[in-house]
Amino acid sequence: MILVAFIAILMTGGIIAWIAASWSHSASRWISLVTLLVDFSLAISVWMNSSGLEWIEKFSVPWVPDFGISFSLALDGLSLLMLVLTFFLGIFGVLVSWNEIQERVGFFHFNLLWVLAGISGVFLTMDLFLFYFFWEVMLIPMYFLIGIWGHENKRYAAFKFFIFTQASGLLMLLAILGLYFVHKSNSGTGTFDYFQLLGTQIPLGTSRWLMLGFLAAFIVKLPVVPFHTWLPDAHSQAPTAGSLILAGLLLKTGAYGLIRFVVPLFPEASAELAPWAMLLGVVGILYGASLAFAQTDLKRLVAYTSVSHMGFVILGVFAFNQLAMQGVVMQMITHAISTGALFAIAGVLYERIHTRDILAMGGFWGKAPFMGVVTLIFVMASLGLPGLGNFVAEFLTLIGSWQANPMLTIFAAIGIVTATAYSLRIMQKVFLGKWQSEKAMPDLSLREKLIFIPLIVTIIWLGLFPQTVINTVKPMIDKQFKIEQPTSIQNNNGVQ
Amino acid sequence: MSLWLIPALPLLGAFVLIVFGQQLPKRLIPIIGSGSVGLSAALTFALGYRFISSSASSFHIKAWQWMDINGFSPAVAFHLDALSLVFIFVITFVGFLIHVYSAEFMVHDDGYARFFAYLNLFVCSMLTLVLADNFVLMYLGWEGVGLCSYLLIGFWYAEEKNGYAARKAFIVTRVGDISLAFGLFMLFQQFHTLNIQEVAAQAAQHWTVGSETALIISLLLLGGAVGKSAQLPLQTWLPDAMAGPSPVSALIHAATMVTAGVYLIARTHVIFELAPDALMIVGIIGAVTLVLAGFAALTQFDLKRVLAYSTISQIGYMFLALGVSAWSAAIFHFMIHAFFKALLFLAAGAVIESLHHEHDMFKMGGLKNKLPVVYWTFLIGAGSLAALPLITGGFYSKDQILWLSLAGEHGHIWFFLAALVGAFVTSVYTFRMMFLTFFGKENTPVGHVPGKGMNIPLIVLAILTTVGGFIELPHTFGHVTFFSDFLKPILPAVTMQEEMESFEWLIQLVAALVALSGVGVAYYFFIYKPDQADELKSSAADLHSFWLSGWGFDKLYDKLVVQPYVYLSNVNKNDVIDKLYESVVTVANWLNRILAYTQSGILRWYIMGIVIGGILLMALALI
Amino acid sequence: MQVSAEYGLLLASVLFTLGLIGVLVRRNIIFMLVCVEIMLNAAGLAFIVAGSKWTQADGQVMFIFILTMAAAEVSVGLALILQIYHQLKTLDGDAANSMKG
Amino acid sequence: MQIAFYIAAFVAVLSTVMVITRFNVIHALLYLVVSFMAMAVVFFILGAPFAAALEVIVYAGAIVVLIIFVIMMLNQKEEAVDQEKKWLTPSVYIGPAILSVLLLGELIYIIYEGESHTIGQQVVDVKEVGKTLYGPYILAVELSGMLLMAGIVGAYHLGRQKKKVTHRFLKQTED
Amino acid sequence: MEFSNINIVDVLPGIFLVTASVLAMLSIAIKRNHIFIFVVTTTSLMGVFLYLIFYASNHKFNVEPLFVIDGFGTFVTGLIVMSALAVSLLSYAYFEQREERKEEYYILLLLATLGSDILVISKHFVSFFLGLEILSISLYAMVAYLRKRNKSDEAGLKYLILAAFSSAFLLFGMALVYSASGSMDFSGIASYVASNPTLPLPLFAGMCLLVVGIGFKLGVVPFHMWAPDVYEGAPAPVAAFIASISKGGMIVLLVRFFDQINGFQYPVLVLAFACIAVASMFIGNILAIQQTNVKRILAYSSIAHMGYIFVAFLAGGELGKEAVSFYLVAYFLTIIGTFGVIAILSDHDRDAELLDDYKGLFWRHPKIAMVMTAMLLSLAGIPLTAGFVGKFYLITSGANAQLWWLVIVLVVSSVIGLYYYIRIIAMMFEKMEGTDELALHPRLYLINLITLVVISVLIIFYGVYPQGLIDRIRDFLY
Repeated sequence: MILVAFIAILMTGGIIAWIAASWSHSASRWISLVTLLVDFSLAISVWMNSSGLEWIEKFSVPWVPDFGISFSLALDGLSLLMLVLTFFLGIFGVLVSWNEIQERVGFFHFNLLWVLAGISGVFLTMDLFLFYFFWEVMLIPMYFLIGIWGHENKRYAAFKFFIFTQASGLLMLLAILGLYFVHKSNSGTGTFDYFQLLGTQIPLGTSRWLMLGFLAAFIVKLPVVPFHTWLPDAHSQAPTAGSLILAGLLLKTGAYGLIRFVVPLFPEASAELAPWAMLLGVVGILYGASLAFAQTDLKRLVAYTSVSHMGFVILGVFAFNQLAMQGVVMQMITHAISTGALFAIAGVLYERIHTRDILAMGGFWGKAPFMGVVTLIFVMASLGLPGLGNFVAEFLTLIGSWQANPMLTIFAAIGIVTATAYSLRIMQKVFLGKWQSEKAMPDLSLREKLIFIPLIVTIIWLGLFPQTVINTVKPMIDKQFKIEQPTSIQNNNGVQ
Repeated sequence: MSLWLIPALPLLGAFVLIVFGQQLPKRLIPIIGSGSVGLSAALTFALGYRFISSSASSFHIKAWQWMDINGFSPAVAFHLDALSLVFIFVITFVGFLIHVYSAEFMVHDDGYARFFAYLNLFVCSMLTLVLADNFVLMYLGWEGVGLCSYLLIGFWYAEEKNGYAARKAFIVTRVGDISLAFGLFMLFQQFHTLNIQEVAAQAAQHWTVGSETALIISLLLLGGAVGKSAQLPLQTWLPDAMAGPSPVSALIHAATMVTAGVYLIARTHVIFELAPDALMIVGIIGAVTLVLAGFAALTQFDLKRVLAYSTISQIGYMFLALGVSAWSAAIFHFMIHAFFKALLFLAAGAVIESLHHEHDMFKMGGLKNKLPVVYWTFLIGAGSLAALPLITGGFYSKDQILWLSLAGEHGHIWFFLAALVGAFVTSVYTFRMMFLTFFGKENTPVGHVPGKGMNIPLIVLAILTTVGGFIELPHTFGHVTFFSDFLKPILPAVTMQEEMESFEWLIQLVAALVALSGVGVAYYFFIYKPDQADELKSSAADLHSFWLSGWGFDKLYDKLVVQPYVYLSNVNKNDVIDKLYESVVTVANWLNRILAYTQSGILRWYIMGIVIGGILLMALALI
Repeated sequence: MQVSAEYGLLLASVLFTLGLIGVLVRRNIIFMLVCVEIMLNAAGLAFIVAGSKWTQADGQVMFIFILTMAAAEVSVGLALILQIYHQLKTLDGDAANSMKG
Repeated sequence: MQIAFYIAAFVAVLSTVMVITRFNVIHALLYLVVSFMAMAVVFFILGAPFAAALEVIVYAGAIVVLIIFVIMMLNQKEEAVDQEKKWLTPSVYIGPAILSVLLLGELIYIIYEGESHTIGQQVVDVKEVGKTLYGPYILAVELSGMLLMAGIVGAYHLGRQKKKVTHRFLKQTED
Repeated sequence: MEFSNINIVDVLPGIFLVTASVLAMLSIAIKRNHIFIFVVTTTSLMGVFLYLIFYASNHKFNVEPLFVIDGFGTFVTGLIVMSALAVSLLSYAYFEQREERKEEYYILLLLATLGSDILVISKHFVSFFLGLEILSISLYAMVAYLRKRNKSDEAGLKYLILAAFSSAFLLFGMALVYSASGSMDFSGIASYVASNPTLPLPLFAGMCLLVVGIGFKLGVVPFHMWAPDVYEGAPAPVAAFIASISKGGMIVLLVRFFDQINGFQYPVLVLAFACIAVASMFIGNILAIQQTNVKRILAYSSIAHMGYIFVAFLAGGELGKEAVSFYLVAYFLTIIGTFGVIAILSDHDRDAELLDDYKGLFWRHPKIAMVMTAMLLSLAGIPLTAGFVGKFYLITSGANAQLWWLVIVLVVSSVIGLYYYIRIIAMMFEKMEGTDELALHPRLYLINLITLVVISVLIIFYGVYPQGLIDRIRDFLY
């Protein structure tokens, strides 16, 4: 039941916040904050009490029994981590919008909470139909977040976001149906239940197509070059909370889908695809970095860094080993935090100087050193400095993918150098250099500090003590690699 | 065991300074900054004493398990042995002196607390680097020092070019870093561990000499080393790194960080010895670097750039030593170099400070009397750098390398010749710098005169520079082997080519003569007949500017890598792939316009549509 | 009286096509309406032919319904034409094209 | 009697061609009457006397008269004929004609593909039609009543003269 | 007269509608009263619906020779009647504020509903034809109902000429089929077809001409061109009627006819329908993308939606029928709701049909904007709405029948479709200051708003809990 509660609390919170706004704007804000805090603490308490079992919680009631659709939720380590992340970032989503959003506050918080509810649903559901359902449900509020409270080019961005994700989502729906029918013809019963579909025997040819359907949705969401072009627009045009959630959570649903569905459901087909997928990952890493380097819009820049960083995810997922997979999970979490924080910085700057153009910035360190330090830390996180969480993620991914494909790993690692280039460019253009403007540039306020300090603590904690996270997902990853590790990694200790 | 405190104390200092830096009274900042490093230094002494007096070959402490995934289990654990002890001694002690110096040097700067915070963070990272018991933690330190170097080079952030230099330093060293990372990946693939000791043990066990894997791995590690240590071909960042404050140059870009590569190779010498080809490449890189950097130093007019090239050149010596398996000689030269180069940088800092931030040597001169302490200490440092015979530490350390480059097992006459040429050039540019700065007539009035806080570190370093040399004396000259004995458990002694034994004195004599003749040449051109220098310069203007630009490497990389990358990025700023999708939209709109044309609003046209539909359907029936 | 059924249907087809041509080429709305009537009539003929072919009354019954429908349609159509003529002052079918795209 | 069929058919086709090519509406309508008459003959020949009668009464009678009434109401003048001349140019009718010929070709081909059948031997007389109509198709007759009702109501509403009615809520907004 | 073989109760819905329309006409003769006639209309529609719910038997039987009463038909009849009720609820306010005689409209509405109902239950060409014509002739007048508007007349004229023209095709086709098979009864044709190994050419050609007529009514490519003009010119409630009810009957008839003659075994026939489906989906959606008139957008959208339904229709089988039924419910609700929004926003001079009329709607009338958003999302097939479940049903049935290419076309074209639905939504959420008053009287406004809210609640309810409706459909179908 607690799994339902996670989603239900968010949804009811959203509705109450909407209603409350007609009474007072700050009531709406407080309600959302409290809602998220409640969910967050619930999730933490589940985490604390979780045993080392693969499935921590399960819940299932029939929904459309005629089709074998059930409202089925389950929680394992991966879902748990993602869930905690969702609520954690959700809190900051509310906090960063505290002053930014002054219009239709209630509707804003409604959308915010419903996006989060959709995302939680995606992370929790174990019914493929329901998964698709939540997959789409999270789009609409996100569309509104971008389309209503976004920046100057919001309509275009919202359109693009919506159409890209919908188009790919529909392909996934086709694949889900294909899988349903394959299973039905194999076993006689039609079901969308993940656990029952898991072992379906699919002819390789069919399997390839079905996997591509799933893959389409996930790599667009992730995004993988060349399906990324919705992302810079959506990220740069969204309000701060929107960017935070897009970068921090929505992209992760793609990664989550890859881990949860593509690889376990289509082991052979994905093994076959692996080199190409990894290649796409590498292309993404380098291409994203190169584009990030050229941008002058701060949010756009950060958006392209996401493209680059998410390349590591697909690289790691298709490396098929535990190290890489752990790296991917770490990457999902740490990227969420570091990029989320960078978007929050961009938002904070926008509130002060009303521009996102980094050429119009410079020398802010002198006025706002605290902000400078914060930015520095997250810039460093984004370039993968050891000691911060992203390093653990990237290092694990690379060390894992090296064992699968050293050549591609070399190119992937070049991405680290290019990451350095664009990351330092942020620092240089915004905080270093000469102070250009006469405008006042107040340092972070208490509320803003409340946003950034926990994020900093988390990113450092993840960098130094990643074992907590590793242990949480370990049962799930162990299970996966026992089932379908296509070719065992050669444990080559021998002399060459 | 308080081993973990050694890196932890500076970290604590850094933390305090970052978080509370703004609020702290100015007086307290240097106390926290220097104090934490000072405590570390004191601890190092105590620990060193215990280490030497105990019979243990290493101290080990594990703070916590960092990660543990299916055999990949790096811990945050420190490992102290003779090699790391030498390093942490230099780091904490020289670091402490530089902190003390900085307390006065930086006192008027706005970012006083920030400066100390960075320095402390650097010391912590460097200590982690050398104390790490596994490669992953070492990599943490490795990148940490890179970060601090970046932050400190760009310390005066308002200047655009400082920022540029800082980024260049970070990015160029990162190129080396990923090579190192590849090395680690391969090591892990081979041995399923990244613990340094275990790797060494397994390598010795599993690989034969000349093993291809060993070669690849050692070359990858070397890649990391040349990046950090500013060796060919990744040396270009170091001269620019002089944009940072002088203490930074002293600490990071002379004494400690840039020698991380030396440390890495020494640390993994087991692997390198299994790959003789790699060793030879190390030697060649060292030899070529030291000559090239020497000539580049010869033409610089920025005081600190001379020192920067000289640093590159001196590290070249260390690499040369590593390349001929003269491990302890390399470490010995590292230590002595740390002393005198730190000294030179600090002194140069004092000079520049007193001349209102004037960097151009040709605008200096006649400072001998104005800044006596600086003059004398600088002289001692310069002597050491030029390896003036007998009285300087530099002589003993460099002489050893010269000798072993010829007589060592892997020695070669070309190595020796390169080293000899390098020694001569070193001597020339060192005294060119000396003469231009302190002799001749006063070109710029002296402003600020350094106080006690700056003088004392200079003096201490001067003493160390001189005394330090005497802990390791050649066979022919006292034969003290205190240092190499100390390192022997870790770093094996060099095997000599036997037929060379008898030539040692001859070589030393040659070296001494070369050093002295270099001084002589410098005297001739810069004191005796300065016109000749100008003539020479103008007669070979192209060569001069070529050397001045550091053999054109910057330009080359700029043209080859940087500009194409920036160009391509900017060309593709709006993402060509996006255009692809836009063209889909265009096609859709185009189709829409065509189809909209059919919706003409004219009734008969619509009827025609129905008729055509009917005809087509009937046609289908006929098929 | 013996006629081949094909000839009957052929006549219906020819009339149908003539009506079709009429609808397509005439711009006068009244002509269009008339031509549609011709087509309907042709269809009715086809029904009659088919009815006689099977010697059933159904063909004629259908013809009667077609007749009914044609009458109703013409009446509504003419009323509409009157309206249009009041507004556009023309019977040009092509002139009624204010909606397009 | 086959000859009678051919003659009637010929007349029907010819007069229909005249209908669609006349510039003057009234002329066209007169040809239409001829066409309908010829059709009635055809019906008769085919053994459907009742249908033939209805054809004459309803089509040639009622419907054509209705149209003529409307034309009279519209008061078409000579210009209308000129207008028609202008409208009916080759460029206008070539395309549709080709299309129609295509369709006709298809139809002819299809009709000749079907098996041959001789018809018209047996007359389906009024009685039989009546029995069928008021037997199985009684509900259809009811429905045709509804059809006519729809036509009447529609024609009544559309053909009514305009009368401006101002709504009570809208009185204030209008001047 | 022989009524002996007809059980009055079986055709009661039709009789009910007939009675109501006659009653309405008589009441006009006595005294024109909008409210009265409105009440008569709504109560009779409600009565039919209640009758269907409580007394309609689920087993299949025939009313020879014209009608067939079965679950599928009964279900869609119920749907049609309910939709007519919704349309008439929306019409009241719409016509109340216009300077026309309103009363005849309800007669026509009832008759058109009757026509559609006849189509649903017919199994014979005669009833098919009569149902179609009752529907069409009522619609001619309904489309042109607002005589003051040029557009309305123009639309009426276009619709009339084209509908009559396509009826001629339909009739000629029927005649060919009749002449080939000797029967106008579907079952008779089916037995003739079954007795022939291959489809005789004249019969097949007749069917093609039949399809022209059917295709015209459904507004599928290439018989679709009238749709945008007529939707644009017709009053909003009438457009809703055309988009939903007039198509529903035809779809059921098509399904029934095709089922009966077992058209699935003729690849050419299937190919013909597949081509029509693909063309409708693509062309319908592409035509809409740059359109700025909301009514025209909806016309194009309905072309595409008919294409979608064809996928389930071609899939056939029980699943196909279920999918068609479900989709019809979702689509009817949605399209009526959408036109309801247009109606509510229209003033007495013109309908709120331009995209600009929707600019900033969210800031002016948040409630209406939310309703419209729900409708558009449902049209686009986004989850949480009935449109999504409907589309899912269609895709499922298509996938089940291995019609992968059609299904893929459906998916791809509905992505194109997304664009223009989203465009309207985006328009509504565009920032705009100030609020303006609705042209409607508050009380009238309330009726419409309640109707719309009920419709949107239903849309969302069926989107979240489709099982109830699915069960209902299955109850009726089997």
